[in-house]
Amino acid sequence: MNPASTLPESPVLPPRDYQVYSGDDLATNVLEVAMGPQHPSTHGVFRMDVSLDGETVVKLKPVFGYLHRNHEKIAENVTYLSSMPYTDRLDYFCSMTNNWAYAMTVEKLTGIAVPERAEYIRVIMAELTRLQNHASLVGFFVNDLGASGTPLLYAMREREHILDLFEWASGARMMCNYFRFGGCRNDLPPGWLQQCRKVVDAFPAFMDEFEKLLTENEIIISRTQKVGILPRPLAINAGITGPMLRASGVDYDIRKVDNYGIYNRFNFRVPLGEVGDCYDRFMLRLLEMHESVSILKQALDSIPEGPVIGDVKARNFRPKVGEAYGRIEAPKGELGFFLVSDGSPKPYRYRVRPPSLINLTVLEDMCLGHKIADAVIILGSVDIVLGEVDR
Amino acid sequence: MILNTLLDNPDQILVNLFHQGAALLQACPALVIALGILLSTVPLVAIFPACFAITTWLERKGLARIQNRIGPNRAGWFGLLQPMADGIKMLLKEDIVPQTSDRLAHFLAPVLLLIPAFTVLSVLPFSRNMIPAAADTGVILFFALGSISTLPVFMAGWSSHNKYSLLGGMRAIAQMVSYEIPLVLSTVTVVMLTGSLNTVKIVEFQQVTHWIEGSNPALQILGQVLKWNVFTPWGFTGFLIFFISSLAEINRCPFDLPEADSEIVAGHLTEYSGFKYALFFMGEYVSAFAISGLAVTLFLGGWSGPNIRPWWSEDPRALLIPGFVWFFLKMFALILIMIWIRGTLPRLRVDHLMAFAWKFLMPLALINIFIAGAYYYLPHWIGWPAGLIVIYACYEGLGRINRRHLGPKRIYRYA
Amino acid sequence: MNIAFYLLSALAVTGALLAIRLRNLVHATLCLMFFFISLAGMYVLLMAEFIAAVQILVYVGAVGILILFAIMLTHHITGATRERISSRGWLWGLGAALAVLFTVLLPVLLLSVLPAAPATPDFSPSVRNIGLSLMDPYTITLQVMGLLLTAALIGAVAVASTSVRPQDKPRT
Amino acid sequence: MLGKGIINGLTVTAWNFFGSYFSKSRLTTVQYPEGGNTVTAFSRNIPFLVFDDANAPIDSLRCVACKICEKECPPQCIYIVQDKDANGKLIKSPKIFDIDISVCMGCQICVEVCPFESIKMDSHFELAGRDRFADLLLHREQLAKSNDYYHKIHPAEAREVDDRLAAKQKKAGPA
Repeated sequence: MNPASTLPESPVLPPRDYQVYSGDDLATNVLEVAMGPQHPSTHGVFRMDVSLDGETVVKLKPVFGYLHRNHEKIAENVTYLSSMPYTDRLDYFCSMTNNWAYAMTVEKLTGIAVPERAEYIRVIMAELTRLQNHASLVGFFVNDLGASGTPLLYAMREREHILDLFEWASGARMMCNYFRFGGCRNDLPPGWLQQCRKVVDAFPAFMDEFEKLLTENEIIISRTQKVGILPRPLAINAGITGPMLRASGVDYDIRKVDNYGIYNRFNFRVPLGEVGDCYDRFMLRLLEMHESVSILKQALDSIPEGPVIGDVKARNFRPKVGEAYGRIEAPKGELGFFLVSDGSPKPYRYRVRPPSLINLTVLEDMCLGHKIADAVIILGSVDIVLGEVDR
Repeated sequence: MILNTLLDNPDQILVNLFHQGAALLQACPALVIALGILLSTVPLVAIFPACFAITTWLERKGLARIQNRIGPNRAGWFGLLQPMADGIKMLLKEDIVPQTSDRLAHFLAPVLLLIPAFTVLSVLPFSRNMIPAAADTGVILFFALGSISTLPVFMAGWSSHNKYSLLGGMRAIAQMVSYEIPLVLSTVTVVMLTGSLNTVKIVEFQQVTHWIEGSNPALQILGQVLKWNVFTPWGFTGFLIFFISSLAEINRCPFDLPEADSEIVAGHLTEYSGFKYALFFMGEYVSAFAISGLAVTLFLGGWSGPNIRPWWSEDPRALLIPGFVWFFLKMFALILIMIWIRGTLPRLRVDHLMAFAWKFLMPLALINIFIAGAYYYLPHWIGWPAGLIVIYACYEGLGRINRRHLGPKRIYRYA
Repeated sequence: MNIAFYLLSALAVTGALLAIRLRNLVHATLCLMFFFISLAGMYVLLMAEFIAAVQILVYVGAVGILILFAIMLTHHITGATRERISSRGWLWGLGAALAVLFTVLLPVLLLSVLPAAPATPDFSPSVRNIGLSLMDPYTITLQVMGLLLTAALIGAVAVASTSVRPQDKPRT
Repeated sequence: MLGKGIINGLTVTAWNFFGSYFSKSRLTTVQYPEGGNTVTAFSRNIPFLVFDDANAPIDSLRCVACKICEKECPPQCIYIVQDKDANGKLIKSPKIFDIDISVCMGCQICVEVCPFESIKMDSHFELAGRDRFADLLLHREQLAKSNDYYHKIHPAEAREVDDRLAAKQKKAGPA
């Protein structure tokens, strides 16, 4: 099914050459504002050099790199296993999906088999991560709109339940470091599945309350609809992935395209937006949370017993020479790992494809012509985490 | 002898005490005038900062409970000493004045904000014959002094020579000037029907005096409550427009654009720290009290509340509970609603703010004036329903006109 | 009562003088508004509360703020910079002012016959009377003033809106 | 109705306001110093060295100073110096075993790669110290904790480790 043709063409934006009107009498000069690394709503150390004509954004240059920790070079001097804890620090909101992407790439490189129960655990952990990431993202997004933290704290309250589950299973709330090549580090403790079932059953009640608070709110509607429109051709050419791409109407979800792990055993739907503005991206994440809850319910029903990890040597683990690229549908988009191994216990090349960074490249196209208040919420709707952007 | 006159009508205790005091100082009239002035200004300057302290505690606890947190509970019992802790902290904080800033304007801004905030309180009738300045042009004086508060906000924004505060200052000017029109227009209806600008007369207009002085206690209570302006169609819309515009006048959410903390750091308050920031904070809260006090006077019947006559006194106008109790109760109810709204609604964008004021609130207020006029001449049983229908029609019509660009409700397909 | 009058007039005069002499335009405007407020104080002394309130509302609330708004938002004219018109000729200015005072103002003041006692104060100044008089003898002037003000308003909007070219309009 | 969304939102916040007084599921704040134990069975913070009999802690350390964990540790925060006996021959126990807990990120890699089950993760998290360098560099004495302490914090895991050690002991014993 050709995604581009079926949907109505979203409005194409006029060319980007927005000049300041310097007519004869009322020329206003452009105000250069650096919404700098130290700013309440840039989701971490990220700077936007905005030049304003009055309140309207005329030019916007994103500047990042403040959180660059040289993750890929370090990974080249450390064994495969030792760089697993560092993947938690990539996108510190969803450490489980980062671990899964890295573990999957190494399994692709070495061909290790993953037992059945471990696959189910991976799907459960990934969908739980997607729930808490989307919930806290919508909370931060509405917080940028100005609601003084109320939706954010409702989302954080639900996120706490999920983080407690992570801590119970992997030992740490955010830096889980739970997956290993060929499965998980340890089996789920007894009683974990019943508690997880309770949390998943309680989630729809929270979401109805959340949607009742936010979706029909006239102020949110008037502030986010038709704001930061990302046209479909621009989204495809700029390599945008994840909820941002689907909000513009392109049907591309790696869980359906690659069918990695055991996603083909669960039936779930992929929501699509029409116009691709902030409101669509905001609604997309709420709808995806519903889908994740249905996946979790199916996975929790059919998780088998059995071993959790194959027989993999922890020390001097030497994969054969070769390269592999593994990718998964992380909550922010397509998170990929590219590994080149020269047979030694240390990878020759270790590359991460960060979805937030690539989704950030179109920020200026979306913000031109809008007010400064819109630039803030467009950045919020892109959902960036600086750990992943700067690596 | 003094005791039974005091007890004769309990709600006038403070007023009678003042008269007794004045009688003692009969010797030289200057002292009596001095006592009069003192008694009308000192309570204002004492009570309202205390209310400010209580409200900061209420706001933090209320917002916390809305967000399922506990709120401050470490400073004192249930966190009640938190406002004092904040005050001391503000005093100890270093007062940084940016070097390139315009010193005089930077210093004057908080002072100029407090002057209108406190002088405006002199016009509000706190209880029967307990009004600091019984001005015949009460309401106009209120708006005249209230409009001065636009200046210090912009002075703060401009004088700190900081891009964010300049943006905040400009937004403040645009917002305050354009929300004054609906504010004044919504009071026109009340003034028109009361026939006077004097706030005391406005409150008396909302009381059915012959019922109050009658014998039947039920009628007494009804007499004090039933005739509030808010229970008439034009009064209810007037109250809504007044309340929404007052939210904009004092920069409270959802109109807190001048100090929008997610966009322009702290707006015009970015370069303020220490006690000047606390003064700005107090100025904002006291003007919130003042404007909700006026809302209570105009629409919620000022100091009249369900009150019974003490059985032991034969003076028909005596009431048991003093008027100012009702006045402060209603005022704090409005403040709680403001806190509730602050916990829920996001912020408006600048051009929506303008469009909302000029294209929605002002036409609605104008139509409201016509309806109030018609209500005055039509008998009540026609005026009431007709007014409601017309206002609801205009409300929906204006709403639809203003939201044409948004398009239909979004439906999402699943691939 | 006249202590208040002397105090207010002293404030008014200093406000006006400072408004002229001050180097920084913003401070000058503040002193001008200070002058307006002291004028409103004098109206209160004359028992004309309505005019005092309107004076504050119109002059301080609107005119003053618009002047300040204009000064603050155009660049390099806040007077903080060096170039000021400080010609030596202020002596001549003073001389001209005194000349006008003695030749024109003083004779008029001294010779004109003022009514000894103030007019009989039967006319108690109240808003109601102002409203009624506005309605019956002066209705037409009220309507004309309304028309004039609306014309001015529309003119201002017309001037301001032409500065934004249609294609520069933001996309929303 | 125009204001329907806003009114819905207000009812939700009002519902939460009153809910936080009655229903336990809404008010989830844990007043840390007073009450609420936030540690679960598996939580891991900083490693510790296990010793078997309590009256001679340092000698009965399971650690043989093989330095595998020092090599494998991602942030390189472990420092080991092997002990020597009277006449200078290396013996199988660490003279110095330092962990710089300001660098350690609690990733548990050292526990997995240790072949002798001698280093385990502790769930004790109040580690604040006055001096940034001295207090946060734990030496062998501060790191050593008894096996029954291990049984106390991670009971299931400790039993598993003991069974494995017993099995290895039996297999190595008769041979």
